Amino acid sequence: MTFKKSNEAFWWSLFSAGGVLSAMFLPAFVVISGYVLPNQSSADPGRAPYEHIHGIVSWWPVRVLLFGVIAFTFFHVAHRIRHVVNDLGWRHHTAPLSLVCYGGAFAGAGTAAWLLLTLPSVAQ
Amino acid sequence: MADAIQHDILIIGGGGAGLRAAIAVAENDPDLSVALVSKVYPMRSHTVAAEGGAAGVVKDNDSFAAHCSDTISGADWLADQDAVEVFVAEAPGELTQLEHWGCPWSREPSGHVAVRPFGGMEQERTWFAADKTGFHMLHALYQTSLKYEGRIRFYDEWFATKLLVEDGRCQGVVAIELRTGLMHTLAARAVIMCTGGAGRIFAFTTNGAIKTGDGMALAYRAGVPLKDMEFVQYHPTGLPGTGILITEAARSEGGILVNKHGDRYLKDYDLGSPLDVTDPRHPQKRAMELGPRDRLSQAFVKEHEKGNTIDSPFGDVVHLDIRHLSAKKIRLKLPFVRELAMNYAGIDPIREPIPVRPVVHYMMGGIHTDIHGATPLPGLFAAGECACVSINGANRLGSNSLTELLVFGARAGASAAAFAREHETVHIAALDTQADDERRRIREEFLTKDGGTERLAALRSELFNAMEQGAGIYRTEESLRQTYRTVESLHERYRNLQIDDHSNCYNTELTAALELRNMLDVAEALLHSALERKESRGSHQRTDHPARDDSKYLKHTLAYRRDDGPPRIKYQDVVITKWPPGKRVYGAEASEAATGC
Amino acid sequence: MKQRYGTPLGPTWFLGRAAYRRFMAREATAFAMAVFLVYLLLWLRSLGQGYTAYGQMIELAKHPISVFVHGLIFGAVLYHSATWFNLTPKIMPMYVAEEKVPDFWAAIIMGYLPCVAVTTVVLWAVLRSAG
Amino acid sequence: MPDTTITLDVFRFQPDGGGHARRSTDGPTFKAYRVPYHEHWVVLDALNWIKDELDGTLSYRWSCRMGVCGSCGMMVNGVPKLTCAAFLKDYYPGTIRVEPLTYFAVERDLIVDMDGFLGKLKSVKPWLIRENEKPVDEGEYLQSPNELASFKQYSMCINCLLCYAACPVVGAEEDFIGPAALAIAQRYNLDSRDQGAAERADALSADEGAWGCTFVGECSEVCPKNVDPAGAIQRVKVDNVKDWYRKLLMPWGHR
Repeated sequence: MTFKKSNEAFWWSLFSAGGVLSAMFLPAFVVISGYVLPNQSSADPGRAPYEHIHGIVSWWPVRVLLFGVIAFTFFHVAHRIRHVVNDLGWRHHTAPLSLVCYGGAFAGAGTAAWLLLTLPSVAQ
Repeated sequence: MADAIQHDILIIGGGGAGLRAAIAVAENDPDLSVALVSKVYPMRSHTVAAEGGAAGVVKDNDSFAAHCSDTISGADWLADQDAVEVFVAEAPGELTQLEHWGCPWSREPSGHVAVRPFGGMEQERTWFAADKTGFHMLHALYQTSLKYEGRIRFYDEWFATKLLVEDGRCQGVVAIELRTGLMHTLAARAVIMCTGGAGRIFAFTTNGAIKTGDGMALAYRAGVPLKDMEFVQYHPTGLPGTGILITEAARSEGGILVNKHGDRYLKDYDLGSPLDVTDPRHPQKRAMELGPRDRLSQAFVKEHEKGNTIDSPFGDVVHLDIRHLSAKKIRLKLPFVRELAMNYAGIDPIREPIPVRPVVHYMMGGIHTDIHGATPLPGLFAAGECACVSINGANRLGSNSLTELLVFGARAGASAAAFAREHETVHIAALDTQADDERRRIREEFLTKDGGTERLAALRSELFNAMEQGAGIYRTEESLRQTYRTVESLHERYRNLQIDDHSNCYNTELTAALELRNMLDVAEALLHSALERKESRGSHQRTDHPARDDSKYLKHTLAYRRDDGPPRIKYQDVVITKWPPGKRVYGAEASEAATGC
Repeated sequence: MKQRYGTPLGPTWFLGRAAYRRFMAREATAFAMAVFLVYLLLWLRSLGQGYTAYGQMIELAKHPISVFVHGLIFGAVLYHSATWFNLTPKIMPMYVAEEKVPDFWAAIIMGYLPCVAVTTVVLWAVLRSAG
Repeated sequence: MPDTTITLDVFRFQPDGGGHARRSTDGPTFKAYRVPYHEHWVVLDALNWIKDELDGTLSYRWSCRMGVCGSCGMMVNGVPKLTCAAFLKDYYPGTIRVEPLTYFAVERDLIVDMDGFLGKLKSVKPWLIRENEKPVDEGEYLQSPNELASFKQYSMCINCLLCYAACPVVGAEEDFIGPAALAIAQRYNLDSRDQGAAERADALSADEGAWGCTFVGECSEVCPKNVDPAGAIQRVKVDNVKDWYRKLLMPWGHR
């Protein structure tokens, strides 16, 4: 048998990193965005909750962390979706599929980077 | 009809011996082409089921002389001592070679190979890979053999039906390619038989379905004598019902045998006196549970006669108790024992004793060869259980057989290669003519035949039961004669056999029919050899001749097939070099010697 | 050519065995996570746009559909975390003093406990002074 | 026949029709056999009883009947099993459906074509590779019990192919090297005596190698010897990733 070289190692490494980060962080994130923040805001209609959350997110270590989680999770998601579509029968001419999946992940990661970089810091 | 296939060396059988022989040729004579013909894929061969280990002197406190003397006394002095010396001397190298080929031998903390004691052995010298030694050896050999692409050609699932002899030399075989049903002529300058034993002629055996004595029967029908066939080893610890082997390693790690009173009954059979299981000197070597297999199996029968065995749905049993070993040790050293006991006896040996009874395990006898693996038929060589060199004599010691297939597999490979270099001509046309006859015979006797009335399974089970009844652990003139008459009549009825399957692709009923013929031939040689040996020695116990008789029977039996009537029996002297025949001593005196130093 | 037996052909091949269905469910969590990532980006954008935009975003999050979708996503994310932690010891076996830690414990030590810790810290940070 | 019986629904197929013409593209046919029920019987015992007593034309492979030769793997009620270890009592009183291993070409009845597997096994070079062979008379290569333990599990594979019949990737991609062969490759890669990882890398790091695996994990579930091929394959992936980055960062390096 002869074998072709594969670059799957690269994509898989991003997938794995995203898998770990998302498994660790997303449960908390989903609870916060779906339950904590909406309920906080209704309890206190003032600016306090906004400023509090803004303060946390705009702290540079948090920006970096958020970027990591979001970017790698994008690649995790892209890799899995690519394989699911594969498994559902799309097994030939897979280049466009990969392009869409990983392209989307790059776009998502890029958007996250831009949003986090341009997020104004809290005025001291 | 397919064209004849030609190679330099033809190996029949892809188990440990066959693979070792193939690699020996491929490594040393890369110009020779090797064909490995096996009726199953090589890794299915029954070497895979060997559990306990492979003996080879490797530790400082051990010596070649000790291994020789254990083997020879274990054999009840029926082993050829020159062969034993060669075997013992080459054993460590072969086992190390296997280590270099990746066999995962169990290790000591120092990183050296670990050894365990074994029955009838004075020192720890049994190399092991947990309790799946044969499995690991076979897969290491098979996977290593894949390296020699182009030199070793595999004919997997080809079933040899006849040896082709021309010009006084064995020059090939006829073999059925099971996938297509085509019967091919395979021609070669030399042929090596490595087809394993024939335990399947008995009802209750540790042997797999494939062990039907094919190679022995092929050689026997080609005029080659079968040697010492009366010696059949019963392993003392098989699971009732299935006959699945519980390895001797269970005892060498400290397991004990007890009867229904909880008594370690072996003490009553000249096997020494028991030490408490907490005693650091337990298990004692060459004593009690670590006595030789023939004596332990015989002790079971005596206990049974005394009414001391335990009733079970599948015949009487005694208990093999390993509960006092720690759960950790059982998991580490005897995982397969536990797996087998849990699956097939429904008990966890960490908490309950294992029910066991003696079970047919190994054929000491086989195709007559010299220490080079050569048979009396030029061009035909043999190694492994199908051969009788002989190093096992009247009783093989546990863990000598795995080593034997390495040592003599390699030797047979080298001898066959040397023979092939000296005999270059192969008479293809004449072989093809012979093969045509064989093809016609098989078609007429089985595939196109109609109107036979005998069913394969019925004949086979009659053979099983007759052998069990008449040629078991204890035999008499009468029991052997009775069984011999049954086998004769089965031979007769076999002519009237009718098989259902007339197709070509994987006609497993046809192979089973051909195997039955092989088993009947082997049984015939076995029974007649046993009838003629009017003494008791090792595994051959005649209640009508209970003593060993060196004056008449310190000889190998050679059974030659005759077309009409029973085989002609001849005898050949045993080779004695340094160990004159003596009394087999186990237990008391042996342990005295051990504590003395 | 010889025909192979039982080859999965259609896109519903995985429905046949429970193990295959579990596998597909695990892989499909990616779709839920994709939706959440997009939502997260929108949320980040609103945060950057200031108090008003953020307030609108939060109002949106209170909508029952959003609550429902968050519930689905939460289930998918938990399933992803659990399967991921359970499989981690197979990828990176854990050893303590050269003894292999059983997979069950390795999953707890390498997966579940850190996850609980992370969740606690993040929630604490967010809830700290908001009340 | 004893009072209690159990029915086996057995897949039948003969390429040469046993004399009757039949194309290999014909759908499978099943034949029901009533077999005496014994608690201690395994499916293989029942098949042997059928072959001996009812129908000599039924073909299948078997030998050791103690779960170590690896011959008798079949689908039992849709799950890959060693039939010598599948007890009738676990199915009684229901009917037992016996089929050849899925994702393999069927030769006849319950016998499948193994040649593809053997080619795959050979492609990963499943033997110990050394830069310099040590002469036998210099003794063994040292290996500590822990070094042994690190690969021992993966050396337990009996080549029964149950894992292939459990793997949907095998079903979809005929060239996928598959669980057993990859686990055996990893067994050698992890062996402290072996120096052949680089030689095996081509096969292992190809799309047909470890990267074909999507970690369904069913191979490890059905493995009768607890080899855990799924785990082995993921570890091949990790090693492969390390290699990939090493080559990226240190292209001048040897490996």
